Amino acid sequence: MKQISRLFILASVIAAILFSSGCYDIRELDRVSIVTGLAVDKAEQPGNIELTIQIGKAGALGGGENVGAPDEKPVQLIDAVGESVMVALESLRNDNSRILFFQHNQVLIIGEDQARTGIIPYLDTFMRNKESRFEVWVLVSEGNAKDVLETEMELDEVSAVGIAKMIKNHTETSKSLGVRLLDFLSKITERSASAVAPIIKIIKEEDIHRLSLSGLAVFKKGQMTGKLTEDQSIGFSWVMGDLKGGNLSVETEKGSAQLAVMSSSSKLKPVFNKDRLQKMKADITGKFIIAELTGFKNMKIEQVIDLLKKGAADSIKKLVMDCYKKSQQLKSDIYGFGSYIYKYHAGRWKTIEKDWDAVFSNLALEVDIKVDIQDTGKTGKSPEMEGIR
Amino acid sequence: MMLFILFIFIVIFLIDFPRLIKKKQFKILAIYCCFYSLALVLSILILLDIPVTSPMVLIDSLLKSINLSY
Amino acid sequence: MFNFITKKLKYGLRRAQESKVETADVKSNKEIEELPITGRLSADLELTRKVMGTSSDIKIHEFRYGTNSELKGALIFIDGLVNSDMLTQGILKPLILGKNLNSYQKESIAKTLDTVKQTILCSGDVTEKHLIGELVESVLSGDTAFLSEGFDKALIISTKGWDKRSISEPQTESVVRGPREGFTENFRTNTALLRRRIKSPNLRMDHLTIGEKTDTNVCVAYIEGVADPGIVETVKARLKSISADAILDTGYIEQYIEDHPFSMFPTIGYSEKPDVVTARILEGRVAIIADGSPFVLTAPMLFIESFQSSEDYYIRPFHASMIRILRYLAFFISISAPAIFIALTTFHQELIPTTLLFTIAAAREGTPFPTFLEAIILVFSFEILREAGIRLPRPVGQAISIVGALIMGEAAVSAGLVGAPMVIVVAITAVASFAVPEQTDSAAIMRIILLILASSFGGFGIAVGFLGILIHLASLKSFGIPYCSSLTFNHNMQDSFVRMPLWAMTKRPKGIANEDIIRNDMQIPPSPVYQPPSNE
Amino acid sequence: MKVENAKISATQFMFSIVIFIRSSSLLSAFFFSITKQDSWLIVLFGTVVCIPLLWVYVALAKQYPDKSLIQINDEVFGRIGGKIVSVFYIWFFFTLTTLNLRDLGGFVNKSIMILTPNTVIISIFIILCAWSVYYGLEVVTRYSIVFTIISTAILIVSILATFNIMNFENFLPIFHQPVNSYIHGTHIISTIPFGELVVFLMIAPNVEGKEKGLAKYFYGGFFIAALLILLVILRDTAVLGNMLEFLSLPSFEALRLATLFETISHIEILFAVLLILFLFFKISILFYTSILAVSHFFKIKSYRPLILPASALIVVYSITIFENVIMHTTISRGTAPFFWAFIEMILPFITLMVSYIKKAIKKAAGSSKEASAA
Repeated sequence: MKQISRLFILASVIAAILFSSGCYDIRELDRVSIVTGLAVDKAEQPGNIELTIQIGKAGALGGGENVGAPDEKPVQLIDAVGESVMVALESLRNDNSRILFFQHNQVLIIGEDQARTGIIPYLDTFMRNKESRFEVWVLVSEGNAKDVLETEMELDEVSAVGIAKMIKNHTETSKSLGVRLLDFLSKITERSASAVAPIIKIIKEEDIHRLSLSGLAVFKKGQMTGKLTEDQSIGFSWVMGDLKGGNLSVETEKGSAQLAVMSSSSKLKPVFNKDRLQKMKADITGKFIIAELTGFKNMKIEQVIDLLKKGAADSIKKLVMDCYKKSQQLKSDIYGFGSYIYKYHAGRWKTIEKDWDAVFSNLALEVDIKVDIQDTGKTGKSPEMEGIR
Repeated sequence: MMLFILFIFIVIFLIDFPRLIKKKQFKILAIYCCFYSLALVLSILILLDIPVTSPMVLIDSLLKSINLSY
Repeated sequence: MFNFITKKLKYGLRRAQESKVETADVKSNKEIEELPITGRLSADLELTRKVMGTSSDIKIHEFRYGTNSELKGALIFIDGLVNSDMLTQGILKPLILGKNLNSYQKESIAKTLDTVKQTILCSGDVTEKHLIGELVESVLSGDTAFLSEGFDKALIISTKGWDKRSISEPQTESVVRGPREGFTENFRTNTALLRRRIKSPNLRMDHLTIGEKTDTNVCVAYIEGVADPGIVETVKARLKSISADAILDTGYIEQYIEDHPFSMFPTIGYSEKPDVVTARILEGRVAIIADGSPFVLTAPMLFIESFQSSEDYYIRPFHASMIRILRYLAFFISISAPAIFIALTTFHQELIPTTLLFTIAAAREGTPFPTFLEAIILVFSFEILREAGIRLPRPVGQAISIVGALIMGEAAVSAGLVGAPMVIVVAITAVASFAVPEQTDSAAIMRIILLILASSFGGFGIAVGFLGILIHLASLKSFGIPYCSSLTFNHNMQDSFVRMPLWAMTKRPKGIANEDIIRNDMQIPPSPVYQPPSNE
Repeated sequence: MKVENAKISATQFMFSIVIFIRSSSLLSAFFFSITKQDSWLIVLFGTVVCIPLLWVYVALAKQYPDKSLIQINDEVFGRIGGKIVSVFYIWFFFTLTTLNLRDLGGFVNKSIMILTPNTVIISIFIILCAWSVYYGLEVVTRYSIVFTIISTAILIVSILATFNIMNFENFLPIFHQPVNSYIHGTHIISTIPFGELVVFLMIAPNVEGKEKGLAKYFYGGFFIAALLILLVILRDTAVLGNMLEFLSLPSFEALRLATLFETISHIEILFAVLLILFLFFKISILFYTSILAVSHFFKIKSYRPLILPASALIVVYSITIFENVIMHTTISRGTAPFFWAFIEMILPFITLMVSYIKKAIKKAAGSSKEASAA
């Protein structure tokens, strides 16, 4: 019996430790409000920011048959003002019955005016907080970010989740470039200290408001310096070499065509003469499929393809140079030429680093483009071309 | 908290002490007591939150004095 | 090693006390049993009646035999245990009608006894007994005793033949493919079933009797040369050391001789199917068959065995391996599914995809209980349902468990007492726990331990729980062989996670069998030989 | 006592080395902030530096096949000298156990259970390790093979999962760090994960078949572990790039970004459970060696009764050793490597040299005796 009683004491000790110290971290789901979207705006008082948090109401969203009243809004918006994100959050805590849960935050939207004044101090909280995740999508909103979170989307009850889906689809067809918090932060902290983020704006038609992604916002050292239009952002993607979709319109004197982009790749090469950076060379190759042909009266398909190749090269060059000019205007090296030089030619970078802005703003970019049209879709010839009587 | 710690120490004491005495292994008993008392003293010091200098800090200052550190 | 010694101490102690108590009140009975058979028939019968008492089924039939029936004899047997037509045809008829006794009658009494034994009694198994005790013992186990005036020895004729249950398919281990024969309660049938399968002469069946009151005969079956002599000796020694008054089922024996009485894992395997027991004996294990119980124990059992079902070896290897991996998965799910669900919903919500999180949160909205309590309620109600399903007679049992699960689950969810996802999780656990029949009891205990750990420490608690189980498993030994040896890739891996094709499994499990490791050295896959029809 | 000569097979010994080294590498945040994107070079340098170190350990083990480190000290340095050296080792083993426990507490606190106090996690874990040590060395090392196989499988899955967000430009520029940071990095890696193999000198006597030469297994385990660490660091650098030096738990963050088939996106819990398994393994080996060292030091028969008081001492020691996490990282990055180097490299080296000298003297004395006898 001696052995059994000894075992029993040991077991009771372990059980005592377990229970008395357990249940610290318990967070019952019905005492938690799930944050799905975050918006940072410039508050009226100078120096303060207005933090808007979008919370998904579980009751209204849950599947199964116990969905709440039909007209109940699935999403609840709460906002608070404070000098920093943490201060704003604290003020939120005391008037909110539930604990805020950031793990499922999908989207971080920064208002344009706040972006222009600078966002670096506010990003630190998102890096440091244990609950924040790095794959949150970063967006800049035209006007107030608060209104973006307020607008409802027909397909998805929770608009933040909807926006996340929209960004994912757009990045796949590279209509615009989705930027995650990690890429944004790493670009900003890199040598060339400039990054891009997609812009989201509200299109107001009579009573319904629609959200749409258009163009990229350019940041330099944490401050927004300007905007790139749709075409400019496509030019930017050409140089970065990660264009996976979308189509390119080509005009030639004989006719015009739309080429669907299959894939693209680009190599950057700085050209030095006697360790002074003379120009950057970017050779871009693109693979296309002809999506649409108009004109090219009675010509052979081979001639059409040659024409299209030249035309495509010119239009890509136009796009790229147009975007490059704009970035030079804004003095922000969004292509990461600086960090590229640092990586591959660390020695030379030390000399250029000091006046990199000046060097970049009048650095010549020489682009040579190789176009490869792989396929003409189902039909070889278009109706207007030769051979049709 | 204090009660809790004391409870644990008493239980540890209860489990092992009688058995060791019965088996009359006094050498093990000696080591057992020194571990036990060291742990008890340290825990009481912590509870009364008297700052305890840890050996690592001593070594750190020692090595820093002969500037053998990064 | 440590608790082995204390067990020995306790037995010694208890045996000493018992022997003192025993002799106090039954002195007379013990004394009589030592008396030799005197030869005066009436006195001997009087003594046996004294010992056996006058219960209705003990029959003492006195008759006269010999040429002109001048010799007086008596038959003692227990009605029901004895095969009556064998009694009449084999013994009574030749004795009474047999005529050629007269020539020897005169010379000497012993001569007549031998002639009766050799010539007249037509029964294969006749032995002589001197003491009353032996006579009583053999009568109680179903033989007939023949006493005669003037013989100072009793002839014991084996006439065992009571009506026993016919060999039928065992309920517990039903199989789609493979023999369907199951062991029965009758001792001889069970040993015969084994003999029929292993015809090799060195299949040894050593006989013992255990239990003061029931004296059940138990046999240890193993193959000489394959089984490790060490294990055989330990099994026998442990069986001899059992000092229980009754052995009604091999379950008793299992609890007396197992290595770790305090562990929740069974270290002795049991089975109701002769082909399973034969397979294990061939692998070098020792089987223990007890009279009156259809379950046969197989001594050193490894954790892996509970995941091997006999069917795995009868179907082709790929499907068998897939099912075996599925069994491991099911066992893992049946232990940790509720714990993981609690850890995810109350501690690490970030691991659940967003949309799913909303459905779970919605389901949790109305329920009053915290998730942990909800889980405990459901797990226990499932256990009660399972127990009810088994205890009730077969048709009703099936209905209860299905109806119970459906209605209770449905009602609880619609009444908002319990969240729907939790019911689903517990249902999956229930289904998964049936996949590994031998380990259902240990799985039930582990499930609750992990549940409590998960609700107090979440993911960390589960990790600690699993480590605890692994440690406990590693510390267990079954008859000296590490319990989870093949789980940790130490011994040959041919049959644990994946079943290699039969022709590739050439070695017996290393730890268990000691000699004759190589079963058959045919490593190459069987190439079908096409024998053309010989039509000259 | 039966437990004393618990035999473990040579392969178990090798794989327990692999797990032992890998578990400390999973918290490889130490030298990431120093050498940023060249950390994988540090691993190579560390392996090269540690080869002679391993040679010293193997030589010592071969010299005294069935003696643990403490007994070797007694034999080589005589009674008093041996005792002093052994005190260093015992203190070193206890501190390593405590530091690893604090690492575990810190990791669990940071990643999974934010509110639970550190001491609770540590005391639960020490109970678990004490229980496994109670059953002896055999139980702990039995699982080494299974753990290694599972861990390599998970490592490969994690590499595949994070493959699409890897960007191989993050490795550039190579060799553009101040030389001092390379030395510092190599120093850290050769003392924290690799140097701790001195612990295995305590376990070497219990290995079966050590006559056939322990070197093959010692080196084998070491190189497998080095390769696995290299893979981990390559993955983290490729995924995180220049964000490396900001994060305190790089591997954890890297896995948070991993998405597998879109739905299973958060596999960092897999990483957390894996780390807990590894650290359990490492801490129970360390705990076992420290108690074994004490029992060899005092030459007592069985170490089992010591387990409970030792675990109580360790829990308390882990509270007092450092006030907070920052002190933990600064000291273990700043000065600890030097002291560890002293204990892990210099002391065994001296022991080996002294033992060679002693053998030479004995041989000389022996030969002179034969000369005088003949």
